[in-house]
Amino acid sequence: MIELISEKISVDKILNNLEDHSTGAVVLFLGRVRDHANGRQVTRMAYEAYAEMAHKKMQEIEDEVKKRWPVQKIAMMHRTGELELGEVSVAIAVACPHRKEAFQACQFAIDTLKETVPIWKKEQFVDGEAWVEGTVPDSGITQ
Amino acid sequence: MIELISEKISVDKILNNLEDHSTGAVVLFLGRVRDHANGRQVTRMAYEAYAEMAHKKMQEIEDEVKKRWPVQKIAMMHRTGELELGEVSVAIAVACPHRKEAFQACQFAIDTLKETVPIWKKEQFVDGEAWVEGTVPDSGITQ
Amino acid sequence: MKVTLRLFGQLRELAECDEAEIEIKEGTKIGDLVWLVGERFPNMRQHLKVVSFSIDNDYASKETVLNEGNEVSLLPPISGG
Amino acid sequence: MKVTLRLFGQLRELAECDEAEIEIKEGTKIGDLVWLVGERFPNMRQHLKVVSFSIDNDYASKETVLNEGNEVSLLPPISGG
Repeated sequence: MIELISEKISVDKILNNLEDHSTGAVVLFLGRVRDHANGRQVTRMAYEAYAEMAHKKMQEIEDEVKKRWPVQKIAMMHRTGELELGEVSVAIAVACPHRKEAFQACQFAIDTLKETVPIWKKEQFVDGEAWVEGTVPDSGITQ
Repeated sequence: MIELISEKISVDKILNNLEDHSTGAVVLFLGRVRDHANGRQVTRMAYEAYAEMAHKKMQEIEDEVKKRWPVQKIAMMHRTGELELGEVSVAIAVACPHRKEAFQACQFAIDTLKETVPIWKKEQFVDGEAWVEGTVPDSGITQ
Repeated sequence: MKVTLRLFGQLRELAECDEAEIEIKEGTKIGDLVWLVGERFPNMRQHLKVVSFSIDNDYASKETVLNEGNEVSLLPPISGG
Repeated sequence: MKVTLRLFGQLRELAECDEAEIEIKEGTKIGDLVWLVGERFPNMRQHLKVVSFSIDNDYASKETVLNEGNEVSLLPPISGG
Protein backbone atom coordinates (compact mmCIF):
# COMPACT_ATOMS: atom_id res chain seq x y z
CA MET A 1 0.00 0.00 0.00
CA ILE A 2 1.42 3.32 -1.12
CA GLU A 3 -0.47 6.56 -0.53
CA LEU A 4 0.08 10.28 -0.72
CA ILE A 5 -2.80 11.87 1.12
CA SER A 6 -3.91 15.21 2.42
CA GLU A 7 -6.04 13.75 5.25
CA LYS A 8 -4.67 12.48 8.55
CA ILE A 9 -2.65 9.28 8.31
CA SER A 10 -4.45 6.38 10.00
CA VAL A 11 -2.10 3.97 11.75
CA ASP A 12 -5.03 1.58 12.18
CA LYS A 13 -5.50 1.42 8.45
CA ILE A 14 -1.81 0.72 7.95
CA LEU A 15 -1.75 -2.06 10.53
CA ASN A 16 -4.94 -3.59 9.13
CA ASN A 17 -3.24 -3.60 5.76
CA LEU A 18 -0.34 -5.51 7.26
CA GLU A 19 -2.44 -8.26 8.83
CA ASP A 20 -0.91 -11.58 8.00
CA HIS A 21 -0.52 -14.84 9.89
CA SER A 22 2.86 -15.81 8.49
CA THR A 23 4.91 -12.87 9.72
CA GLY A 24 5.79 -12.46 13.38
CA ALA A 25 7.43 -9.06 13.30
CA VAL A 26 6.07 -5.65 12.38
CA VAL A 27 8.14 -2.47 12.52
CA LEU A 28 6.42 0.86 12.04
CA PHE A 29 8.13 4.21 11.62
CA LEU A 30 6.25 7.47 12.12
CA GLY A 31 7.65 10.89 11.32
CA ARG A 32 5.93 13.70 13.20
CA VAL A 33 6.02 17.46 13.00
CA ARG A 34 8.36 18.75 15.70
CA ASP A 35 7.98 22.02 17.55
CA HIS A 36 11.54 23.14 16.89
CA ALA A 37 14.22 23.09 14.22
CA ASN A 38 17.73 24.50 14.41
CA GLY A 39 16.88 26.21 17.66
CA ARG A 40 13.84 27.95 16.23
CA GLN A 41 10.28 27.38 17.35
CA VAL A 42 8.11 25.78 14.66
CA THR A 43 4.34 26.25 14.70
CA ARG A 44 3.23 24.23 11.66
CA MET A 45 4.67 22.44 8.64
CA ALA A 46 3.51 22.46 5.02
CA TYR A 47 4.33 19.52 2.72
CA GLU A 48 4.32 19.60 -1.05
CA ALA A 49 4.85 16.57 -3.28
CA TYR A 50 5.49 15.93 -6.94
CA ALA A 51 2.76 13.34 -6.68
CA GLU A 52 3.18 11.15 -9.78
CA MET A 53 6.91 10.89 -9.35
CA ALA A 54 6.74 10.46 -5.57
CA HIS A 55 4.38 7.54 -6.09
CA LYS A 56 6.74 5.98 -8.59
CA LYS A 57 9.79 6.39 -6.35
CA MET A 58 7.92 4.93 -3.37
CA GLN A 59 6.95 1.95 -5.53
CA GLU A 60 10.63 1.48 -6.37
CA ILE A 61 11.46 1.50 -2.66
CA GLU A 62 8.83 -1.17 -2.05
CA ASP A 63 10.28 -3.30 -4.86
CA GLU A 64 13.83 -2.89 -3.57
CA VAL A 65 12.83 -3.68 0.03
CA LYS A 66 11.10 -6.86 -1.09
CA LYS A 67 14.14 -7.86 -3.12
CA ARG A 68 16.52 -7.40 -0.18
CA TRP A 69 14.49 -8.74 2.74
CA PRO A 70 11.74 -11.33 3.22
CA VAL A 71 9.15 -8.60 3.59
CA GLN A 72 5.65 -9.98 3.11
CA LYS A 73 3.88 -6.67 3.44
CA ILE A 74 4.84 -3.04 3.35
CA ALA A 75 2.81 0.13 3.69
CA MET A 76 4.11 3.62 2.96
CA MET A 77 2.07 6.77 3.43
CA HIS A 78 3.11 10.38 3.14
CA ARG A 79 0.92 13.30 3.93
CA THR A 80 0.77 16.59 2.04
CA GLY A 81 -0.64 20.01 2.88
CA GLU A 82 -0.65 21.86 6.18
CA LEU A 83 0.19 19.84 9.29
CA GLU A 84 -0.11 20.77 12.95
CA LEU A 85 2.56 20.01 15.55
CA GLY A 86 2.69 16.34 16.48
CA GLU A 87 0.82 15.21 13.37
CA VAL A 88 2.24 12.32 11.39
CA SER A 89 3.82 13.34 8.09
CA VAL A 90 5.10 9.92 7.04
CA ALA A 91 4.41 6.34 8.07
CA ILE A 92 6.21 3.23 6.90
CA ALA A 93 5.44 -0.25 8.18
CA VAL A 94 6.84 -3.63 7.20
CA ALA A 95 5.95 -7.17 8.19
CA CYS A 96 8.64 -9.86 8.17
CA PRO A 97 9.05 -13.35 9.59
CA HIS A 98 11.72 -12.07 12.01
CA ARG A 99 12.38 -8.79 13.74
CA LYS A 100 15.94 -8.09 12.67
CA GLU A 101 14.91 -8.00 9.02
CA ALA A 102 11.87 -5.90 9.86
CA PHE A 103 14.00 -3.22 11.52
CA GLN A 104 16.51 -3.19 8.67
CA ALA A 105 13.86 -3.05 5.96
CA CYS A 106 11.87 -0.28 7.64
CA GLN A 107 14.96 1.83 8.26
CA PHE A 108 16.14 1.35 4.68
CA ALA A 109 12.71 2.41 3.41
CA ILE A 110 12.58 5.67 5.37
CA ASP A 111 16.24 6.48 4.69
CA THR A 112 15.69 5.93 0.96
CA LEU A 113 12.44 7.87 0.96
CA LYS A 114 14.31 10.86 2.33
CA GLU A 115 16.97 10.51 -0.36
CA THR A 116 14.84 9.88 -3.44
CA VAL A 117 11.18 10.83 -3.08
CA PRO A 118 10.40 14.34 -4.37
CA ILE A 119 8.63 15.99 -1.45
CA TRP A 120 9.38 19.37 0.09
CA LYS A 121 8.48 20.94 3.39
CA LYS A 122 8.21 24.46 4.61
CA GLU A 123 8.47 25.35 8.27
CA GLN A 124 6.14 27.93 9.67
CA PHE A 125 7.44 30.04 12.53
CA VAL A 126 5.71 32.54 14.74
CA ASP A 127 7.22 35.28 12.61
CA GLY A 128 7.61 33.80 9.15
CA GLU A 129 8.32 30.66 7.19
CA ALA A 130 11.17 28.92 5.39
CA TRP A 131 11.65 25.97 3.05
CA VAL A 132 13.65 23.30 4.81
CA GLU A 133 17.14 22.92 3.48
CA GLY A 134 16.98 19.62 1.67
CA THR A 135 19.08 16.84 0.23
CA VAL A 136 20.11 16.67 -3.40
CA PRO A 137 18.24 13.52 -4.44
CA ASP A 138 20.25 10.35 -4.58
CA SER A 139 18.77 8.78 -7.64
CA GLY A 140 21.00 5.73 -7.26
CA ILE A 141 18.14 3.36 -6.64
CA THR A 142 16.85 3.82 -10.15
CA GLN A 143 20.01 3.95 -12.22
CA MET B 1 4.18 3.11 30.17
CA ILE B 2 4.79 -0.54 31.05
CA GLU B 3 1.97 -3.04 31.05
CA LEU B 4 1.44 -6.76 31.26
CA ILE B 5 -2.13 -7.37 30.21
CA SER B 6 -4.46 -10.18 29.32
CA GLU B 7 -6.67 -8.06 27.03
CA LYS B 8 -5.80 -7.14 23.45
CA ILE B 9 -2.94 -4.68 23.09
CA SER B 10 -4.16 -1.32 21.78
CA VAL B 11 -1.72 0.37 19.42
CA ASP B 12 -3.82 3.52 19.60
CA LYS B 13 -3.34 3.66 23.34
CA ILE B 14 0.41 3.24 22.92
CA LEU B 15 0.66 5.98 20.32
CA ASN B 16 -1.51 8.31 22.37
CA ASN B 17 0.85 7.71 25.23
CA LEU B 18 3.76 8.75 23.01
CA GLU B 19 2.25 12.03 21.91
CA ASP B 20 4.83 14.73 22.23
CA HIS B 21 5.71 17.80 20.19
CA SER B 22 9.45 17.69 20.71
CA THR B 23 10.19 14.31 19.13
CA GLY B 24 10.02 13.80 15.39
CA ALA B 25 10.57 10.06 15.19
CA VAL B 26 8.53 7.17 16.54
CA VAL B 27 9.49 3.54 16.02
CA LEU B 28 7.03 0.83 17.01
CA PHE B 29 7.74 -2.88 17.13
CA LEU B 30 4.92 -5.42 17.22
CA GLY B 31 5.41 -9.13 17.77
CA ARG B 32 2.52 -11.24 16.46
CA VAL B 33 1.57 -14.88 16.78
CA ARG B 34 2.71 -16.70 13.64
CA ASP B 35 0.97 -19.65 12.06
CA HIS B 36 4.10 -21.78 11.91
CA ALA B 37 7.25 -22.61 13.87
CA ASN B 38 10.04 -24.98 12.90
CA GLY B 39 7.97 -26.23 9.99
CA ARG B 40 4.99 -27.07 12.18
CA GLN B 41 1.59 -25.45 11.93
CA VAL B 42 0.69 -23.38 14.97
CA THR B 43 -2.95 -22.73 15.87
CA ARG B 44 -2.66 -20.59 18.99
CA MET B 45 -0.11 -19.40 21.52
CA ALA B 46 -0.33 -19.20 25.31
CA TYR B 47 1.83 -16.73 27.25
CA GLU B 48 2.70 -16.93 30.92
CA ALA B 49 4.60 -14.26 32.84
CA TYR B 50 6.25 -13.96 36.22
CA ALA B 51 4.42 -10.68 36.50
CA GLU B 52 6.17 -8.82 39.34
CA MET B 53 9.60 -9.64 38.03
CA ALA B 54 8.67 -9.06 34.37
CA HIS B 55 7.48 -5.59 35.34
CA LYS B 56 10.70 -4.89 37.16
CA LYS B 57 12.88 -6.10 34.27
CA MET B 58 10.87 -4.04 31.77
CA GLN B 59 11.36 -0.99 33.99
CA GLU B 60 15.11 -1.64 33.92
CA ILE B 61 14.98 -1.78 30.12
CA GLU B 62 13.20 1.57 30.06
CA ASP B 63 15.82 3.08 32.36
CA GLU B 64 18.69 1.69 30.28
CA VAL B 65 17.13 2.87 27.01
CA LYS B 66 16.72 6.38 28.39
CA LYS B 67 20.30 6.35 29.59
CA ARG B 68 21.70 5.33 26.19
CA TRP B 69 19.52 7.32 23.78
CA PRO B 70 17.61 10.63 23.87
CA VAL B 71 14.32 8.78 24.22
CA GLN B 72 11.60 11.11 25.47
CA LYS B 73 8.91 8.47 25.69
CA ILE B 74 8.76 4.71 25.67
CA ALA B 75 5.87 2.29 25.93
CA MET B 76 6.23 -1.45 26.48
CA MET B 77 3.30 -3.84 26.62
CA HIS B 78 3.30 -7.62 26.79
CA ARG B 79 0.21 -9.73 26.65
CA THR B 80 -0.44 -12.89 28.64
CA GLY B 81 -2.95 -15.71 28.28
CA GLU B 82 -4.27 -17.36 25.14
CA LEU B 83 -3.64 -15.56 21.84
CA GLU B 84 -5.06 -16.24 18.40
CA LEU B 85 -2.98 -16.21 15.22
CA GLY B 86 -1.99 -12.69 14.15
CA GLU B 87 -2.66 -11.18 17.56
CA VAL B 88 -0.04 -8.91 19.06
CA SER B 89 1.91 -10.46 21.92
CA VAL B 90 4.35 -7.62 22.50
CA ALA B 91 4.51 -3.95 21.54
CA ILE B 92 7.37 -1.54 22.14
CA ALA B 93 7.36 2.05 20.95
CA VAL B 94 9.89 4.83 21.44
CA ALA B 95 9.85 8.51 20.57
CA CYS B 96 13.15 10.30 19.86
CA PRO B 97 14.20 13.57 18.26
CA HIS B 98 15.72 11.64 15.33
CA ARG B 99 14.98 8.37 13.60
CA LYS B 100 18.32 6.60 13.83
CA GLU B 101 18.20 6.70 17.61
CA ALA B 102 14.58 5.63 17.60
CA PHE B 103 15.37 2.49 15.57
CA GLN B 104 18.37 1.63 17.75
CA ALA B 105 16.51 2.18 21.00
CA CYS B 106 13.46 0.16 19.95
CA GLN B 107 15.55 -2.73 18.69
CA PHE B 108 17.63 -2.74 21.87
CA ALA B 109 14.45 -2.79 23.96
CA ILE B 110 12.90 -5.80 22.21
CA ASP B 111 16.22 -7.68 22.04
CA THR B 112 16.76 -7.12 25.76
CA LEU B 113 13.18 -8.02 26.61
CA LYS B 114 13.70 -11.37 24.95
CA GLU B 115 16.91 -11.91 26.91
CA THR B 116 15.86 -10.80 30.37
CA VAL B 117 12.09 -10.62 30.94
CA PRO B 118 10.65 -13.79 32.51
CA ILE B 119 7.86 -14.74 30.14
CA TRP B 120 7.19 -18.14 28.58
CA LYS B 121 5.10 -19.25 25.66
CA LYS B 122 3.54 -22.53 24.67
CA GLU B 123 2.65 -23.30 21.09
CA GLN B 124 -0.60 -25.03 20.38
CA PHE B 125 -0.67 -27.33 17.37
CA VAL B 126 -3.54 -29.14 15.75
CA ASP B 127 -2.44 -32.27 17.56
CA GLY B 128 -0.81 -31.09 20.76
CA GLU B 129 1.22 -28.37 22.38
CA ALA B 130 4.79 -27.60 23.40
CA TRP B 131 6.65 -25.00 25.42
CA VAL B 132 8.87 -22.98 23.14
CA GLU B 133 12.53 -23.70 23.62
CA GLY B 134 13.78 -20.55 25.26
CA THR B 135 16.88 -18.58 26.08
CA VAL B 136 18.73 -18.82 29.36
CA PRO B 137 18.17 -15.31 30.69
CA ASP B 138 20.99 -12.87 30.25
CA SER B 139 20.82 -11.02 33.49
CA GLY B 140 23.67 -8.76 32.46
CA ILE B 141 21.58 -5.64 32.41
CA THR B 142 21.09 -5.79 36.16
CA GLN B 143 24.44 -6.93 37.42
CA MET C 1 10.45 23.34 -30.25
CA LYS C 2 8.89 23.44 -26.82
CA VAL C 3 9.11 21.56 -23.52
CA THR C 4 6.91 21.97 -20.48
CA LEU C 5 8.68 22.97 -17.32
CA ARG C 6 7.20 21.92 -13.98
CA LEU C 7 8.26 23.69 -10.81
CA PHE C 8 8.07 22.60 -7.20
CA GLY C 9 8.65 23.92 -3.71
CA GLN C 10 10.76 27.01 -3.45
CA LEU C 11 11.22 27.22 -7.24
CA ARG C 12 7.45 27.18 -7.74
CA GLU C 13 7.10 30.00 -5.23
CA LEU C 14 9.82 32.08 -6.82
CA ALA C 15 8.35 31.59 -10.29
CA GLU C 16 4.85 32.27 -8.98
CA CYS C 17 3.62 29.48 -11.24
CA ASP C 18 3.89 25.71 -11.29
CA GLU C 19 4.25 25.23 -15.02
CA ALA C 20 5.83 27.12 -17.91
CA GLU C 21 6.51 26.46 -21.57
CA ILE C 22 10.10 26.88 -22.63
CA GLU C 23 11.27 27.30 -26.20
CA ILE C 24 14.44 25.29 -26.89
CA LYS C 25 16.68 24.50 -29.82
CA GLU C 26 17.06 21.00 -31.24
CA GLY C 27 19.70 19.09 -29.28
CA THR C 28 19.32 21.02 -26.03
CA LYS C 29 20.32 18.96 -23.00
CA ILE C 30 18.52 19.10 -19.68
CA GLY C 31 21.58 20.62 -18.06
CA ASP C 32 21.41 23.55 -20.47
CA LEU C 33 17.87 24.31 -19.36
CA VAL C 34 19.06 26.06 -16.22
CA TRP C 35 20.40 28.93 -18.37
CA LEU C 36 17.10 29.37 -20.14
CA VAL C 37 15.22 29.12 -16.86
CA GLY C 38 17.57 31.63 -15.26
CA GLU C 39 16.84 34.11 -18.04
CA ARG C 40 13.12 33.63 -17.72
CA PHE C 41 13.09 33.71 -13.90
CA PRO C 42 16.07 35.80 -12.72
CA ASN C 43 15.12 35.53 -9.04
CA MET C 44 15.58 31.75 -9.30
CA ARG C 45 19.21 31.89 -10.38
CA GLN C 46 20.94 31.33 -7.06
CA HIS C 47 18.80 28.22 -6.50
CA LEU C 48 19.52 26.58 -9.82
CA LYS C 49 22.97 25.31 -8.80
CA VAL C 50 21.61 22.51 -6.65
CA VAL C 51 18.60 21.57 -8.71
CA SER C 52 17.84 18.04 -9.93
CA PHE C 53 15.89 17.15 -13.04
CA SER C 54 13.23 14.70 -14.01
CA ILE C 55 11.60 13.70 -17.26
CA ASP C 56 8.41 11.69 -17.31
CA ASN C 57 8.37 11.23 -13.55
CA ASP C 58 11.88 9.93 -13.11
CA TYR C 59 15.27 11.44 -12.46
CA ALA C 60 17.20 12.31 -15.59
CA SER C 61 20.88 13.13 -16.05
CA LYS C 62 22.06 16.54 -17.20
CA GLU C 63 23.23 14.94 -20.44
CA THR C 64 19.76 13.83 -21.51
CA VAL C 65 18.79 15.46 -24.82
CA LEU C 66 15.33 16.97 -24.73
CA ASN C 67 12.57 16.11 -27.18
CA GLU C 68 9.57 18.10 -28.32
CA GLY C 69 6.82 17.97 -25.74
CA ASN C 70 8.92 16.59 -22.87
CA GLU C 71 7.66 17.38 -19.42
CA VAL C 72 10.72 18.44 -17.48
CA SER C 73 10.70 19.06 -13.75
CA LEU C 74 13.09 21.20 -11.80
CA LEU C 75 13.49 19.72 -8.33
CA PRO C 76 14.99 21.66 -5.46
CA PRO C 77 16.80 19.58 -2.80
CA ILE C 78 14.16 17.30 -1.30
CA SER C 79 13.06 17.34 2.33
CA GLY C 80 10.24 14.82 2.68
CA GLY C 81 9.63 12.59 5.66
CA MET D 1 14.20 -23.25 57.95
CA LYS D 2 11.90 -22.78 54.99
CA VAL D 3 11.87 -20.97 51.68
CA THR D 4 8.99 -20.61 49.26
CA LEU D 5 9.60 -21.98 45.81
CA ARG D 6 7.75 -20.43 42.87
CA LEU D 7 7.46 -22.32 39.61
CA PHE D 8 6.75 -21.10 36.09
CA GLY D 9 6.07 -22.42 32.62
CA GLN D 10 7.07 -25.97 32.00
CA LEU D 11 8.31 -26.43 35.57
CA ARG D 12 4.96 -25.31 36.93
CA GLU D 13 3.22 -27.79 34.69
CA LEU D 14 5.50 -30.66 35.68
CA ALA D 15 5.10 -29.87 39.36
CA GLU D 16 1.35 -29.44 38.96
CA CYS D 17 1.57 -26.50 41.33
CA ASP D 18 2.96 -22.98 41.18
CA GLU D 19 4.30 -22.77 44.70
CA ALA D 20 5.88 -25.12 47.20
CA GLU D 21 7.56 -24.80 50.57
CA ILE D 22 11.01 -26.30 50.78
CA GLU D 23 12.81 -27.16 54.01
CA ILE D 24 16.49 -26.20 53.84
CA LYS D 25 19.50 -26.22 56.12
CA GLU D 26 21.22 -23.06 57.29
CA GLY D 27 23.76 -21.90 54.68
CA THR D 28 22.07 -23.53 51.68
CA LYS D 29 22.88 -21.77 48.42
CA ILE D 30 20.39 -21.26 45.63
CA GLY D 31 22.40 -23.55 43.38
CA ASP D 32 21.94 -26.38 45.90
CA LEU D 33 18.18 -26.02 45.69
CA VAL D 34 18.04 -27.95 42.40
CA TRP D 35 18.95 -31.14 44.28
CA LEU D 36 16.16 -30.66 46.81
CA VAL D 37 13.72 -29.77 44.05
CA GLY D 38 14.78 -32.79 42.02
CA GLU D 39 14.06 -35.03 45.00
CA ARG D 40 10.67 -33.48 45.57
CA PHE D 41 9.71 -33.42 41.85
CA PRO D 42 11.59 -36.23 40.10
CA ASN D 43 9.93 -35.59 36.71
CA MET D 44 11.51 -32.12 36.71
CA ARG D 45 15.10 -33.34 36.94
CA GLN D 46 16.08 -33.21 33.28
CA HIS D 47 14.87 -29.59 33.10
CA LEU D 48 16.81 -28.35 36.12
CA LYS D 49 20.13 -28.12 34.27
CA VAL D 50 19.19 -24.97 32.39
CA VAL D 51 17.16 -23.25 35.05
CA SER D 52 17.79 -19.71 36.28
CA PHE D 53 16.97 -18.40 39.73
CA SER D 54 15.46 -15.33 41.22
CA ILE D 55 15.01 -14.01 44.72
CA ASP D 56 12.65 -11.15 45.46
CA ASN D 57 11.84 -10.54 41.79
CA ASP D 58 15.37 -10.33 40.48
CA TYR D 59 17.93 -12.74 39.10
CA ALA D 60 20.19 -14.25 41.72
CA SER D 61 23.46 -16.12 41.32
CA LYS D 62 23.84 -19.77 42.31
CA GLU D 63 26.14 -18.70 45.12
CA THR D 64 23.53 -16.65 46.92
CA VAL D 65 22.92 -18.01 50.41
CA LEU D 66 19.25 -18.45 51.22
CA ASN D 67 17.55 -16.91 54.21
CA GLU D 68 14.45 -17.97 56.12
CA GLY D 69 11.31 -16.96 54.23
CA ASN D 70 13.00 -16.14 50.90
CA GLU D 71 10.80 -16.42 47.88
CA VAL D 72 12.87 -18.26 45.31
CA SER D 73 11.77 -18.73 41.72
CA LEU D 74 12.91 -21.42 39.32
CA LEU D 75 12.87 -19.98 35.83
CA PRO D 76 13.03 -22.18 32.75
CA PRO D 77 14.68 -20.62 29.66
CA ILE D 78 12.55 -17.60 28.76
CA SER D 79 10.66 -17.21 25.49
CA GLY D 80 8.68 -13.98 25.70
CA GLY D 81 8.11 -11.58 22.87
